[in-house]
Amino acid sequence: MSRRVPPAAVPLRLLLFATARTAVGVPRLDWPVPAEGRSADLLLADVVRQYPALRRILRGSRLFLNGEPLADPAARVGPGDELAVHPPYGGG
Amino acid sequence: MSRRVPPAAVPLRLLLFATARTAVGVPRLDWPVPAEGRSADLLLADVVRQYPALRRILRGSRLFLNGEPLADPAARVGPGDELAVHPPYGGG
Amino acid sequence: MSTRLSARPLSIAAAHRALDGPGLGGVVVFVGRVRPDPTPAGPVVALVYEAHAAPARRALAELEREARRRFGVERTVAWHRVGRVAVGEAAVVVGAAAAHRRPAFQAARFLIDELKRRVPVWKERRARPGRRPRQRPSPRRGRSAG
Amino acid sequence: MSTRLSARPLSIAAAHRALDGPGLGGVVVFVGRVRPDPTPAGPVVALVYEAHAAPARRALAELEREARRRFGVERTVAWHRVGRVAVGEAAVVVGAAAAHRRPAFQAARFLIDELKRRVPVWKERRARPGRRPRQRPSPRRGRSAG
Repeated sequence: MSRRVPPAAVPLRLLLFATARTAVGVPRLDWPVPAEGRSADLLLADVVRQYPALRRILRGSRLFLNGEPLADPAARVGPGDELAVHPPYGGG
Repeated sequence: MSRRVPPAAVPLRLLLFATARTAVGVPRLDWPVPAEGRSADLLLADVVRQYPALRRILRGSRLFLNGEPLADPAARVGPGDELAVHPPYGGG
Repeated sequence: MSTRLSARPLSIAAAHRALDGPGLGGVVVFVGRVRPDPTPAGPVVALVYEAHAAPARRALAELEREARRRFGVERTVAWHRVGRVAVGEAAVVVGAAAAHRRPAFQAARFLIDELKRRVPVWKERRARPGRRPRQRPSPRRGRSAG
Repeated sequence: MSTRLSARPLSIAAAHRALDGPGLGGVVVFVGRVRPDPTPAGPVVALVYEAHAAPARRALAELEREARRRFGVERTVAWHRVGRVAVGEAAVVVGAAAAHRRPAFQAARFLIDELKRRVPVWKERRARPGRRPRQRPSPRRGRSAG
């Protein structure tokens, strides 16, 4: 498991769409994150440990941080951030 | 000039569209035609003698006989027929 | 299947209704409007369309049959105005509906391209409202609409 | 330029109005309607669309800018429904207007193709009215509309 740090009072908000929502069961999760932040991929690894069905979904998904595409999955995310999981789009 | 035959009581109707109409000045002409008929190209040659401006138009036009495309310009046309001159189309 | 050669305004809403039907998930409509193109006598204010009516209707119907056969679309529209059509008004409306979008796009494009090639319709430009100063037949490659 | 992500029905007439303008001789509108595709629980009666709203709006606006830049069209429409959309209703309306038809066709085709690839919208199928028997997320290549 990861090193233990006290979570910040303000969590990170995880937005889960379509198959990601189905895998987790809810459309959003408030996820604890240390005040100094954590890399997005490590944070999602924590989420996957709790929701294993999400692992396969994440492989085909794009990530958005605060509404913008997150090119680097190792980027640091922190309290108050909104991290969205976008499975393949299905509009139209 | 062509050989003289008495025209039938019923003429051929010539329909003139777009530039063909402009060249002749009217949208239709009732043209005398022998009772036994006459080939379309010879008949149109008669028309061109009277309306020389039509010559150039005819070169770029299609002919329709009684509403159907006339593939063979030497086909025989006769009294009561409707021969239409279709310059290049300009719909849309 | 809906062909029309009409002296009255073409209803775009009616075209969409004619293309509606169960399972028709993809609908494409093309509208060709009269443009105020410049002429020596001022901008075009209207086009006057004339048609050789019976062959024009047959050509429209044949285009629709061919579009259905080639692209598998289920419903089509091929409508053309005749008479005076003011700037901004629709001179032509074509469209196609199918389960999916690709054949609908292909068929709509086919219908307007081939309509211009094959349907005996001609236009004259009018540069001033209500008047007919002199004959201005449509040039060979005239395209003041669509 | 007109983007819309709307829980209310999309008006096709409004799309055509948004594409109207002086000199715009060629207008192409694509409508994607919900199809009653078969499912194990019976035919689809509705699709429920969800969107990640802010990025979806931005993606629609970016598509329009790109369509204008690439094809030189003057007006565009890129509208998508969210929420429950019944069979037969329009889930998506895109369109483009230009002086001539070719760029209008190209831009409309580009808008719907790229909308499907780039805009964060997802659908779930509903096979029975009003009920939500179990989660049926949109499959990777699901295309019950358009």
